[in-house]
Parts: sequence; structure tokens; C-alpha cells
Amino acid sequence: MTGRGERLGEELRAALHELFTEDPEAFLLGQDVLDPYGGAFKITRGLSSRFPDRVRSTPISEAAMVGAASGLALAGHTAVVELMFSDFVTLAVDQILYAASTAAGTYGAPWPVRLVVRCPSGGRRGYGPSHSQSLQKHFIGMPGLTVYELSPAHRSASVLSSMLAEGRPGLLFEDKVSYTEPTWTPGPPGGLFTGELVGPEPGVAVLDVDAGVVNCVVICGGSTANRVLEAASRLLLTQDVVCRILVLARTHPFDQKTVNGLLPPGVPVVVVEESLPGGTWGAEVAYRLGAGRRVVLAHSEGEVIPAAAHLERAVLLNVDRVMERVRHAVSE
Amino acid sequence: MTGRGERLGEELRAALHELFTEDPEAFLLGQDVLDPYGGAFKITRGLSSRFPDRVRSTPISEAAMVGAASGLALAGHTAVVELMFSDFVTLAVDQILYAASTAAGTYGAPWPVRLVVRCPSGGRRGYGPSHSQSLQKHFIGMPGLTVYELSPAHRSASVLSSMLAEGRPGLLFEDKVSYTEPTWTPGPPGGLFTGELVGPEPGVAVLDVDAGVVNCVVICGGSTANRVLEAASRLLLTQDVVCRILVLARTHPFDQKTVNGLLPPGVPVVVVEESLPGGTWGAEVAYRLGAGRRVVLAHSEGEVIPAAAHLERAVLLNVDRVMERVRHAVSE
Amino acid sequence: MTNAATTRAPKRHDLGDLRLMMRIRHLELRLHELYADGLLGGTTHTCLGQEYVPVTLAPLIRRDDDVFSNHRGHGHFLAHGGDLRSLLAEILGREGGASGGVGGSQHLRAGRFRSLGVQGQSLPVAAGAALHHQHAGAGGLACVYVGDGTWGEGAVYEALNLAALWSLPLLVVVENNGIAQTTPSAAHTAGSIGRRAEAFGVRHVRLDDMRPHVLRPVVTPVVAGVRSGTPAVLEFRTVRVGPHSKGDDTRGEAELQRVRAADWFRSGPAGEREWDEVSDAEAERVGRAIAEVLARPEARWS
Amino acid sequence: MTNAATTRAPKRHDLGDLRLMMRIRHLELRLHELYADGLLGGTTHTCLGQEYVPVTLAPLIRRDDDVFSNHRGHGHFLAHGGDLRSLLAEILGREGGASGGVGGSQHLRAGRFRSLGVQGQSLPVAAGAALHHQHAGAGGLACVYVGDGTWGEGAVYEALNLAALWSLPLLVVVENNGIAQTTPSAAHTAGSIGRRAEAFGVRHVRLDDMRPHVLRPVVTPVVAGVRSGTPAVLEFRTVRVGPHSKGDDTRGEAELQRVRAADWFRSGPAGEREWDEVSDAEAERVGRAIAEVLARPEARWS
Ligand SMILES: Cc1ncc(C[n+]2csc(CCOP(=O)(O)OP(=O)(O)O)c2C)c(N)n1
Ligand SMILES: Cc1ncc(C[n+]2csc(CCOP(=O)(O)OP(=O)(O)O)c2C)c(N)n1
Ligand SMILES: [Mg+2]
Ligand SMILES: [Mg+2]
Repeated sequence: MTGRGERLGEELRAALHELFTEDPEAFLLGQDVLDPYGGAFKITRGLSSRFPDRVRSTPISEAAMVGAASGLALAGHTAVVELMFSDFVTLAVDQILYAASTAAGTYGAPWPVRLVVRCPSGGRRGYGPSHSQSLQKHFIGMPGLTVYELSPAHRSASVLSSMLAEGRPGLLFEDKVSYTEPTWTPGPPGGLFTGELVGPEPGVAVLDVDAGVVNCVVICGGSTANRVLEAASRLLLTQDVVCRILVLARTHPFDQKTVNGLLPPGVPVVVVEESLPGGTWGAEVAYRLGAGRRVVLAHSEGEVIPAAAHLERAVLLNVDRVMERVRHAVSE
Repeated sequence: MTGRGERLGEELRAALHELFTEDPEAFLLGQDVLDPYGGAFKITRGLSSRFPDRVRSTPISEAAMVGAASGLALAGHTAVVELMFSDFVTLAVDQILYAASTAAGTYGAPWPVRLVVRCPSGGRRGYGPSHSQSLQKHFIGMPGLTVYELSPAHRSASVLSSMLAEGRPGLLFEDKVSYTEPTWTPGPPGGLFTGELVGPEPGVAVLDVDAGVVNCVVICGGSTANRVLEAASRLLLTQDVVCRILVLARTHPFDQKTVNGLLPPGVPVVVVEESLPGGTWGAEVAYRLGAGRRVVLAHSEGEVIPAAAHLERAVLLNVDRVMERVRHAVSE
Repeated sequence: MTNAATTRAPKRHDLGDLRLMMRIRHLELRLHELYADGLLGGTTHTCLGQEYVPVTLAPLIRRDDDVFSNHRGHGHFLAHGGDLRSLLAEILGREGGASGGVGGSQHLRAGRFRSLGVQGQSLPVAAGAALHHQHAGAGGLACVYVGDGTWGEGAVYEALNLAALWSLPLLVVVENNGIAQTTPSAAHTAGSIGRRAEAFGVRHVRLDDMRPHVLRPVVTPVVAGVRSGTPAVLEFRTVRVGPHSKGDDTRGEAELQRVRAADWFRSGPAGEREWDEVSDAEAERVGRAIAEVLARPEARWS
Repeated sequence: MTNAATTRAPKRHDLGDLRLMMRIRHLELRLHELYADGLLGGTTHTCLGQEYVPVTLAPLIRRDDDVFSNHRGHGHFLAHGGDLRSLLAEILGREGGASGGVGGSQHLRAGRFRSLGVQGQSLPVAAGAALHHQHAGAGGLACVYVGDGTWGEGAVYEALNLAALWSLPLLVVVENNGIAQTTPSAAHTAGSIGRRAEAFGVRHVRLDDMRPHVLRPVVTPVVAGVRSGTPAVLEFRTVRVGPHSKGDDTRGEAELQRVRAADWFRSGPAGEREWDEVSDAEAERVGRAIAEVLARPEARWS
């Protein structure tokens, strides 16, 4: 069945409303989040009108936003931060580290920190070098911290509740373009692939075609899921290459166990992400999957994300590059 | 020949004096760097007396220190920042990113940024969770940025000049304990291994014993070189395991070409670092060395670095763990 | 806090000032059109209403000074010697762009002029550039533009502290348009910018007028003071006539009317015959530049 | 800026205050000895000379308030309800430590008290805790201790801004001992702490006396004001009698003499007969605790 989901941004917005309705102690801090604006990407629209005390518009102070949210979380609240652009997470790294290491046991035992830092990320909007980055890779292996990606293959409400249930802070990277794309509920668009969620909440989304064989497994976070689906669809239709797609909402810690159970023996793996080269999430995944497995990485190329659309396109991960990497993976 | 080098901290101090003598436009910014104190670890001792205009004691403002240094570097200066503890690099990530992406081409072409941020790092001093970290891994793959480690196997003057010659900012992680240990000039202590530098400056230090065979190659940055040497020496003497040691001063970008040329076919590799698990430098190195190669990682274990000495010891990478990982690598 | 004295000022705009202000104005107006026509991608923040600020400063800033601009930097760029066509080419992704098509609207460069879209973080960098000028001893300075909302960033204070402690030739130019994106000053700044600057021992001058020829006599000695090691904050009380970026203005009609009434462009003083002539001439100049740049091939990047 | 009026104060130390001050003093003195004897590893920053600050505040802070302390936090910990033995065990790495031997001297916890060794970064966290108290509506507050040098950190100003904008019950306690490690205030703070606080619209009170019973009447209404939503900065002008951490004091003899002369411990007021008795009793109490804790097994960590 072809998906006709609502837009992912709307669905996330609704999930936040749900969260704030169910949790009377939840707070959100962000820049320009008040109605009628509702945040630069409108994800918080309506929230401040319904929960005026708990939705706070902050000055331009990313470190203080995250710090104050972590103070709320230390005191037992659910706290959500909306960064305007994920790029500015670089201004709050110390605060993130403190919250994470408190959760991990700085004071002798894990202390629950229910904190989600929302990070609108990625390029393809022509915003230029300082507003287009995918910095998730730099936060992998920061003790006490989880890294998630907004995903069309997952319910955002489930993603948020999973993050909070961890009892440790998490960064939620939200691809800005994906806000405007449909969710994969009830099924992924295109009608070729069908999927299900496997493993502990929020689960790994497994997408297959009914082909009786798998030539390649493509692993990605939610940020690149639409591009991967498109690439896999084209590979199937034009080149008879059959991919299984695994979409992760939680990219770190990597759910090695669930993923390993979904890899047919001997089939090569492609790990897809939008980040620039070097120290990527894919390298970490490749290591965890073990030396016995052929793993090919797909990511953006270059060192800066240009503003001009045609230059940006040449740098950022796209459908063609995913296809090329899959072909490369299955070629040997 | 057994090394009887001066202490690495002293040698680094001398290298800074050399740099400031040769480069009349070099600046250093740091907290409490003025004489007679000369910085918390005394590495800048004497520098402010000789170069009072160019050695500036700053307020406790890590972001401004790095930002101001990058302003100096943009204007053509050599700029060195001394962070008191590398842990506080988390307060300057945005400034580092800006300097790096300027160097990498934000303004349309690479712009030279001769900036070194010195980061006294690592544990084994009982300073506790916020003053003992090895955060290098989080900076791998930040476009335009290099990551180096102070190394007993390299001349610090050569390390500094290599970093500056890159024309892009670099973080220099300096193991605090290694300050007090001898350099490996003229040769590494212990008298078992002899070494030489291979590849482009500052070079990969290759250490071998005269055994005609290599059972394992151990790759490390300068921070863990002494522990690796000790482990390799013990493995040789007690278990007849012959290691080749590769000590890198530049850990990122990883000099794949030089290193590959130093790996005998079929021999397993162990990559050693002090960082906590997950998204490690070792995973990146493993990926770059290729799936055909058996690569085992050695790093610290746990999520927080405790203050109490005996608890800290249980977490941090040590000689025993390196030995255990090598035995594991050669065991199959 | 000093308030701009307006006594000794000449009566009329200097023609050069007026041309530059008009050029910036027509550029920004055309950018909104280009966006509406789908010819302009990404993001762009126009400085409608604020053009006179960099125009006031332009003749006081030397080519060997460092200038750090922000997201709203087209006017700064043009006033401080940037080329109109290179700006357009940058914004439109054509050959010959100021930053090769990489930086885009928020990351422009021309000589020692650089803009940066991450709020507040250029202040420490500017402090470092000022340290360079202090060391060089040639009377240079570093000038950095920031908005009012940007005073939420801690980096601003770290830099002010350095500037005051080290007597750096740092000129902080605040374009206080009373709003940050959608947030009015009262909701983002407790106390005041003036008191904050002074609390760090940094000279502060508030400027309410919007005419370069009136403002310049007040500003000139302050800039001279900066060059000799007295850092200063110039706070221009100004208005943002347009949206924050593109079509995102949440202000009510009354506020918009107030803002438009204060716009220098609409309130051209009586007796300035050149007004319309200059406006037409600059509109045409911008139009020609746009046509020329749109005809160029796309930027290539090596 | 308010200066502490000293008029209505009683003449003598309250006995409870004196005991607590003495306990902290003897603890810190013994820590230096333990370090010299090689029994204490890592780092430790003693608060010799500053003991009276948290002692002054102690009865005004409730157990359900949040307290954020810094690197120099042993006195804060003891005054705000932390247990002497759990502190010693933490510092000495024995069983029963406040933070299980993980945090060490700079990361102590007892109930809602937490210390953190990264300067300035606890201010935004405290602002968040204050927001919690505002929301809870039970009159709680967040109290955060910082040194003078820590006013170099931008996070301080981001937090002050939030506190003032949102009328948060945030109490910032500055222990201004005129020095940061080796750097005198004049070299790290342009302007002044008082003017900075006020420039952000935050109430500031400067306190020069060093006697809790004199200070408390001044401080009490300020703390009450904080609870009802008027954030405040209490600036205690104090002295660091000991080294920064361990043996690293670069101050000249004259300065050290000035500092020692101001030490409350040496200038016990005439007529307080309990002085020596209390001192001896607390020294003994600390000694017993140390002996007991040193006899414990090493901390275990799960
Ligand atoms: C560090 C950072 N946070 C947030 C933003 C997003 N942003 C861009 S402009 C802006 C408002 C800036 O307000 P102000 O400083 O008053 O300048 P104005 O836009 O009014 O000229 C914001 C929040 C940013 N660019 N950088
Ligand atoms: C962010 C950060 N930078 C540097 C340090 C190292 N450091 C520890 S204490 C200290 C001096 C603090 O001075 P002050 O705030 O005046 O407090 P005092 O030590 O005088 O009590 C410094 C620089 C730190 N702990 N955190
Ligand atoms: Mg503004
Ligand atoms: Mg101090």
C-alpha cells in the first residue's frame, strides 16, 4: 500500500502536543517558538498557546537554553530544547556533556536526565556553510548521551518517548527537508517496499520487497531514509538490485543485536548518512558489524557545504550517490 | 640505545620558545600563563618574560580565547591557545568550527589559519570526571581541522611546525602524565626497541625489535605511546610476542598511505587510545585500513572517569589492557 | 552613555551617502522580488531601514581595518567597499561571487571584510583582529556588527571583557532594531545594551538619528578613540522595515506602521531635490547589475 | 549596588555558626596535611578564609532548594547539609563517599546539592532549576556559588539574562577573593561585578563584613526577595588565605600578609570565650572523622 502520510513536520508537531498533554511537567525552551510564529520551522506552532507556562521563548543563548533545560531535567522535569539550527549545538557542547555525564554517573550513580535537544539539521536548502551541517557524528560515543534522528519510518511520539525513557539526554537530529515530506504511515511511498518495526522501541524499521532474495542491506538514520528509499526503488526497477533497508531512529548507541539479526549472511552492507567525510557514523557501524562483513559507506563529499544550490548538490549525499555506492557494494 | 631524554613537557616548553623566537608574529593566549606561574602545567614558563607582548594571560573565557586566536590567525599571525584542561575545549567548539571551515573554504577558497589549540588531556591524575577526558575522537572529521597528539617519539618543534604548515587549525592533545616522562630522544627507553620516523613531517614513528618477524602492529597516538611501548616490551620479554609500534603525532587526517606501507601482510593490528568507548578514533582507523585486515581496538572502558585513583585505574586504558588486546589480536 | 548631539550637523544628506543608501535599498527591494520570482534560493536577510548605519561608518573605516558582519550584511558589504556585482553573483550563485558561491548571503568576503551567520561568535574573533592591529601599531581597528538580539550570546561579553582589559581597538556596532526575528527586545534583553557595555568598562554611545551627515560628527571622535585603544559600542537605534528574512514578519499592523513611519527612505527631508533622481539612478544601476549577473554562468567551485 | 549595613547586628558570633566555620577550617587545614602526607590524590581547592560565606547562607537555604557549587566547594557542602564523613570519604576515595568516589573533590552531591568543576557552566543549569521552583510555586530557589574569575565565562551572562527576564528565583553567590588561580581581579574583570549584574537588571548586594551574624540580617531579605522572584547577586568580598589548590600560590609576601590579616580565623573578636574551645572541639571532630574514614575500605563502584 502506498503511503499517504501527513507531513513529518506536522506529525512531529502533533507528537509534541501529545507529550505536553500527557506530561504536565514537560517544558520546551527555544528561540522564537511562541505563536503565531511557532519556531523557524513551525514545529512548535500551537504549543505555546496551549501551554504558555511551559513553552518558553528564549534569548539567543544556546548554552543557556540547554543548560537551563538540563537544570529542569535534573529537578525531574521532561525538558525539550528546540535549537533553531542544529549547527548551533556547537555552542552548547559543554552543557550537553555535563548533562550526559551526570546521567552516566558523575555523582556516583546514574541520575535520570529526561532531556531532548531538537536539532534541525542537514542541507538541501541553500542556507550555506553554517546552517546546513549534519553534526551527529561528533556526538557519537559521548558517554551518557544518545543520538536519534527524526524518521518518516517511525512515529515521532514513539521516538520522543523512547528518548525520554532512556533517562539520559539525547540529541534528536531532524532533517529540515524531511519536515515537508510525508511520513511512511501506513506504508512507505512508492508502493514497492513494505516495512515493519523490529526490536526494542522505537525499533529498527525493516523495509523489503517481495523478491525472495536480498542483494544488499542499506542502513541509514531517519534523516536520509527518503533518499535511501528512492535509491532502492530505482535500483530495483532499473537494475534488478534488491535492497533491504534498515532505518534507525536511534543511531547511537547502535542496536547491534537487532541489526545483526537482520543481515542475511554474506550480503554486503551500505551505511548512509549526510555528514561530511571522516570519523563518520558509518565507520563506527562498520566496525561494530565486524570485519567479516563487506561494508561500504555513503556520505557527503567535501569540506564545506556551499550555499549555491548547484554547488551544494555536488557535495551533499543524494539518491545518485546512494545508488552508486550500492552498485559498488554488490559489484564484488 | 636507551633513551635518556629530557622530560617531554620541558621539551615542549623549549619548542614553544623556539617558535616564538623564530616567528616574531606568534601569539599565545592562555589562562595563568604569566611568569612565575607559567600555566597550570608549567609548559609556558619563561615565555611571558621573554615575549611579554605576545604572551597574554586571559580571563576564564575559553570561547573568547580560541575566537581571539582565530582572529589573530585570520590576520596572518601564528596563534597558540593554551587551554588549562582539554576538557574545556567543549566551550570553544563553535569557534573551532568557524576557524576550521574558514580554512576549508567557507569564503570560496581555503584561507590560511595558523592556529594551534593546546589541549592538556587524559587522566591518571585523579582529577575526576570533568578534568580527565580524552575528547580527541569528537573532533575527527570536522572539516578543515587537524588533530595531533604530543608525542615522546617526535620532536615537539617538528609537531608544532607541521601543524602550522597545514594552514588550518589544529588541536594538539597533550597527555598530562606524559609531560613528566622522558622523550624518546635519542631512543625509546628500555633499550629493546629502536625507531625511525617515516613519511611526511612530522612522520610516523616506527619502532621495531630486531626479531625478523612481526606478530602484531600496534598503532597509537603520542598520548598512549609510553604505555604501548611498555606493553610491547613486556609482551616480548614474557610472551615472545613481537610488536611493531607505530606512533602518530597527527592522528587526523590519518596518514593511511604511510601506515599501510608499514603493515606487513596478514599481520593483525591493534589501535590504542585513551578515549572512552564508542565512535573512537580506532573505529575510523579500522575502517580506513580496510575490511581485509584484522583490527582490534584498545581504549578506556566505562562512561565516566572517576576521581578515586583505584576506580580511575579500572576505567582508563593501561599497559595491561594493551597487552590483553594484543594477545587477543594474535590469538586467531 | 552618550546621546548623539545633533547640533553642529549640516542640513542635507551628502550626495555620496545618499547614493550608497539608495543602492543598498534598491538592492534589498530587488532581492525580495527575485525571491518571489523563484530566482533566489536559500536564505537572505535584508537590511531595509538600516542602510544608513554602515553608510555612516563607511568613510571612517579604512581598507586595512577588519570588518566582521552578520547575517544582515548586504549593506555592510556594499558600504565597506564590496562590489555590487560580486554580492549579487554570490547571492544568485553565479560566477564572480564574493565567496565563490560557497558562502552565500551570510558568508561574504571582500578584502578584510567577512560576514558570518552564527550570531555573536564573531565578537571574539574581532577582538583577536583588534589585538593584531594593536600589535601592528598602524592605527587599524576591528569593527563588528551585531543585532540587539545577539546580546543574548555569552561570547559578546567574553569579547567585551577582553577588549576593555587589553584596550583593544574594537568597535562594536549594534543595529538595535528592537527585535530579533520575532522576539521584541523586552523579551530578550534584561537591563540594557548601554548599561551592559558600560558595566564592562566599554564606552557606549547611543545614536537615535538616521541621517549619516548628522550621525557622522558624533561617531567620528569615537572611532578615532577606538583607534587609539578605547574600545566602544555604537548603538544605532534603528528600524527593521522588512521581514526577518523572507515573508516572516509577525509584527502587528500598528507596529509596522510605526516602523515604516521611521523609515529614512519614506521620510526624505524636504528640499532635497536629488532624492528622486538618486533613487531612480541607483534603482537602475542595481537593475543593470542584476541583469548582467543573471546572464552569467553558474559559479564553479574548485 | 547595596552595601551591607552593619548597624542592627548582634555583637557576637552565633555558636552554631562558629562551630560550622571551625569545622570547615579544620577540615581544609587537615586536607593540606593529608596531601603533604601523600594520602590525598588528585586535586583539591580549599576555602580557607571563605568559610563564613556558606555559613552565613546556610540557615536561609532550605533542603528543597537547589544548590550548585564549584571547585572550591567543601565549605558549601558542609554548610548546606552535607555529611563530614561522606565528604572525607569522597575526597579520600573510601566507602561511603558523597559521589561514590567518582566525582571527587569537585563533584560532590548531597540531596539537591551538586558541585561542578567547570567554571561558570552551572549558572544556566541553576537558572533551569530556578525555573522549576518558579513552576512548582513552593517558594524554592536555586543558589549557585561562583568565584570572581568565573565572571569571564559567557554562560554567566546568558544565565543572568534569563533570570532577570523570567524573574527566576536565582541566587548567585559570588565569593570575590580578588584572584583567580594566579590572576588578580584587575587582570580578569573589566568594569565590575556589581555593575555587570545591575546592567542585566539583576539586584546586586556587596558584602564586606566577614561575620555571619553581621551579614545575615542584610542577606535575609535579599534571599526572601529571590524566593518571590527577584533574582539577586550577593557579592561577598572575601580572601583566599590558602593556595589556589595545592601549594600553588604566586602572591607576594605583602599581599599574603594583607590576606592573612583579614582572615576571620586569626581575628576572632575579643570577648568570645568559646573561640578556642570551639576550635579545639571541631579540630578533634574532624580528626576523628578522618581517622574513621581512613580506616574504611576503598570505594567500590558498580
Ligand atoms: C547562534 C545563533 N543562534 C540563532 C540564530 C538564528 N538567527 C538568525 S538571525 C536571528 C535574530 C537576530 O536578531 P538580532 O541580533 O536582533 O539581529 P537582526 O536580525 O534584528 O538584525 C536568529 C535568532 C543564529 N543565526 N545564530
Ligand atoms: C571552564 C574552566 N576554565 C578553567 C578552569 C580552571 N580553573 C579552575 S579554578 C580557576 C580559577 C577560578 O577563579 P575564581 O572564579 O575567582 O574562583 P576561586 O578559585 O578564586 O575560588 C580556574 C581557571 C576551570 N575549572 N573551568
Ligand atoms: Mg534586531
Ligand atoms: Mg577568585
